[in-house]
Amino acid sequence: MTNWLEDPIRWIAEWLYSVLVGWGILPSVADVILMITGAAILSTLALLWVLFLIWFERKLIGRIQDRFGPNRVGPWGIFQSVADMIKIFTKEYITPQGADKVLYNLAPVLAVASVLLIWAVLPFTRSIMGVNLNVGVVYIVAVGGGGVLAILMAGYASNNKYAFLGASRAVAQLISYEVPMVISLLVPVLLAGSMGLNDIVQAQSVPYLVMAPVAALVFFITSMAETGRAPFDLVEAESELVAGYNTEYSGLKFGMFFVGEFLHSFTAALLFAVLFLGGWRGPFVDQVPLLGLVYLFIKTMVIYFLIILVRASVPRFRIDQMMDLNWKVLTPLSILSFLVTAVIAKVLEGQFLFQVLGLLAGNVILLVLFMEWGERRNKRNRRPMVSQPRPLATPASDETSMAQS
Amino acid sequence: MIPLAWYLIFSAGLFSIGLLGVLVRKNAVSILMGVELMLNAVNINLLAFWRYLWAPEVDAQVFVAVVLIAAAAEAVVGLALIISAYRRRQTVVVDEMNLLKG
Amino acid sequence: MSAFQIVFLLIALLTLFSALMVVFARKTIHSAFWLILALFGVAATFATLAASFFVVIQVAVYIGAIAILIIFTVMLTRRSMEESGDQLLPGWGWAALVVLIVFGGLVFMLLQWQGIFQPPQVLTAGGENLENLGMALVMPDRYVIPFEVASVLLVAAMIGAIYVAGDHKKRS
Amino acid sequence: MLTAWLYVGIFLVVAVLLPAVAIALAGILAPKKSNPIKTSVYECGIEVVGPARVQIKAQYYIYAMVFLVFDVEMVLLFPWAVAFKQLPLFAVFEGILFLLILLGGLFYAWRKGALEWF
Repeated sequence: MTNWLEDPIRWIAEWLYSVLVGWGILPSVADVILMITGAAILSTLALLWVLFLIWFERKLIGRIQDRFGPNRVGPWGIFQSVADMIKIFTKEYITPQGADKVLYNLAPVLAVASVLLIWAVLPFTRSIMGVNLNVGVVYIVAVGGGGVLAILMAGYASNNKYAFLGASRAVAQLISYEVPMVISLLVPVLLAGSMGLNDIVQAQSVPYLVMAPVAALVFFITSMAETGRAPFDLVEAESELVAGYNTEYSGLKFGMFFVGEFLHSFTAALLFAVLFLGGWRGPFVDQVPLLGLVYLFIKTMVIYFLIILVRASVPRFRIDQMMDLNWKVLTPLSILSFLVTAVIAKVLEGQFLFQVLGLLAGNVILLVLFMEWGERRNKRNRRPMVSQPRPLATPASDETSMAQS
Repeated sequence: MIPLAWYLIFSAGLFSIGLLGVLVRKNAVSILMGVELMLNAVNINLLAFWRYLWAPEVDAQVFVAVVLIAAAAEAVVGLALIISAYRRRQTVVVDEMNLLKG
Repeated sequence: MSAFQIVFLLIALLTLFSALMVVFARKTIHSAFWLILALFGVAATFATLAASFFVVIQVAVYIGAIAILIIFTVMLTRRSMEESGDQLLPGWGWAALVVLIVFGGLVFMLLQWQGIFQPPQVLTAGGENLENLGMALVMPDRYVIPFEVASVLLVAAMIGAIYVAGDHKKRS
Repeated sequence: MLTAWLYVGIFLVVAVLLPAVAIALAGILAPKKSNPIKTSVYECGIEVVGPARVQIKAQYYIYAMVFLVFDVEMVLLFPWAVAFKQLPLFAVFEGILFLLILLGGLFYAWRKGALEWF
């Protein structure tokens, strides 16, 4: 029996298990019941957490733009999203004519489910987590495919040109940014020697942000693009595509896409904290495992704050610029950073301090060289920013033109 | 435990359905889907034999990986050819696609 | 019959049903979506075989990439998106008969074999051994040649496809 | 391993059911007053012209294809990365060679202009 002060959740689980077995339920069935309970509680909490996230983001964006943000419902408007949720529950569903009913209704469900599924493998403390899959990192990549599929379904099924084009564009964006993301995910796996997320956290005696800053940077940018947040929210470029793939959705079906997007960006921050900032690691975490939850939360909120800051301060890309950023900057950069990391980590294997310093130095040199190269390339290809001032019409030329006409 | 026979019959069924798809569909893209189903049946077979006969060794898994790469290459080239043919002939129906006649 | 067997049967039935729907769906794009379900069923089958790495690979590569590619192709070839009539070649009944005979023959041959009722090998606690797989892929005495050749094959396929599918008129 | 996948399977069912139930619940609460104008396809208030499922351009296919090639190769590098600590130096270079082939493919696509949006 674990001590309830050390690890209350494990303690509750063990207590429930003993109660269930005491009722004469088979141990295997009791296991399944516990799993269902755990999964239901975790996903409900994740969905409810979105209410806070929406309020937090609106308030923050409001402050950055010199507005109040929500401030009517409750103190600091904190219950605004609860009110919104109640409202959206009573909104009518409008299904457009010619819609593909099954796919149309499946899409929002899949959009939320694909994000929620990531939570099944996240380690919250040393022992509180769904499951430490030995293929956790690829699992995250695989689950991301579900989101792509949801967008494609929504776009196809809506029977609307804007939705269709928006979905195609969104899918092109998402799959393109998956390439550098997968490559940058390889780096922590390589350094930790395991794909289990908890193993990766456990291996980070030095956060991988220090050992692989370039991979961390690439992962940060790409996960922002994967969630479709502004600078990368071309999908919902209002001036071009109304609202992208969810144009024809209304009521809670639209709400689900919205929830999925917010939850996804929070989950991206969580993943960043787990993979590059050492997850639940921190001082005294060995004595009090529950402290890990606090550390993870603080790290995640810092990253989430950064994501919102980027959203508030960077203007939207044009689609060709966005694709260029991905294929011509991030992909080569991530491949090179991976090569550098692999070689340095292998050559300096055994001497931990030198390995860390070498990796840091190698990454910084790579970044500097890459920026220098990009600068040169840009200078070569740059079009003049301002067109040359046209000569003013002179009386002489006026005369000739009049003479000609 | 599940008998090995179940996996093998399941994969034989999947293979047959894939073959049916290849034989009866008009659309070239659908034919490719049938081929993908057949390749998946092969993978099920390989992994079932791995699990029941070779488990700790990884050789069978390498074969699965190679099948996966072959499937990916096949999809890439096949679909590119379909798109190219569609651009010239405005059709994806295999019967109408007699490219060799010029 | 144990619960595990029931789960397997459910997965197998779902997969076979969606595979049939791939063949008989009226619209090509619908068969593409059914194909995704079938591929997912295959991934679940891999999970029952305790081959974790191939579960995630199946979902990431087949569903996340190949299926998307197929759907894009359907969207690109507009006629296959609009067609909703009979998608089967005339005389498909004969083909179905042939396939049934093939299936029957396969099952008959399988049941002749004695090894089919073997119990599975015992896996170590961690399940499959990813480290060994990684070693096998790059060690010269193992499978490094197939692995590198496969990489060259994929890149060659990509180059060929860019050449074939690219829009040449616009660029020149 | 099977237990882990059982949990993932259960999580999948729960994660699908939760939003589905919420949507169904809202469907019961919400009013249902449909009319042809309301359900007509949204096109900024203009009459709809032509089918909605227009033909997309080939560039989308090129991106998806390059992505597929990269995805397959990167995913197969993961076992290599897991085994990294046990690998001798030349085996590390085998993996790097694998990546360099890929990088060569990327540069070919770049030179060919396959990665240009327009």
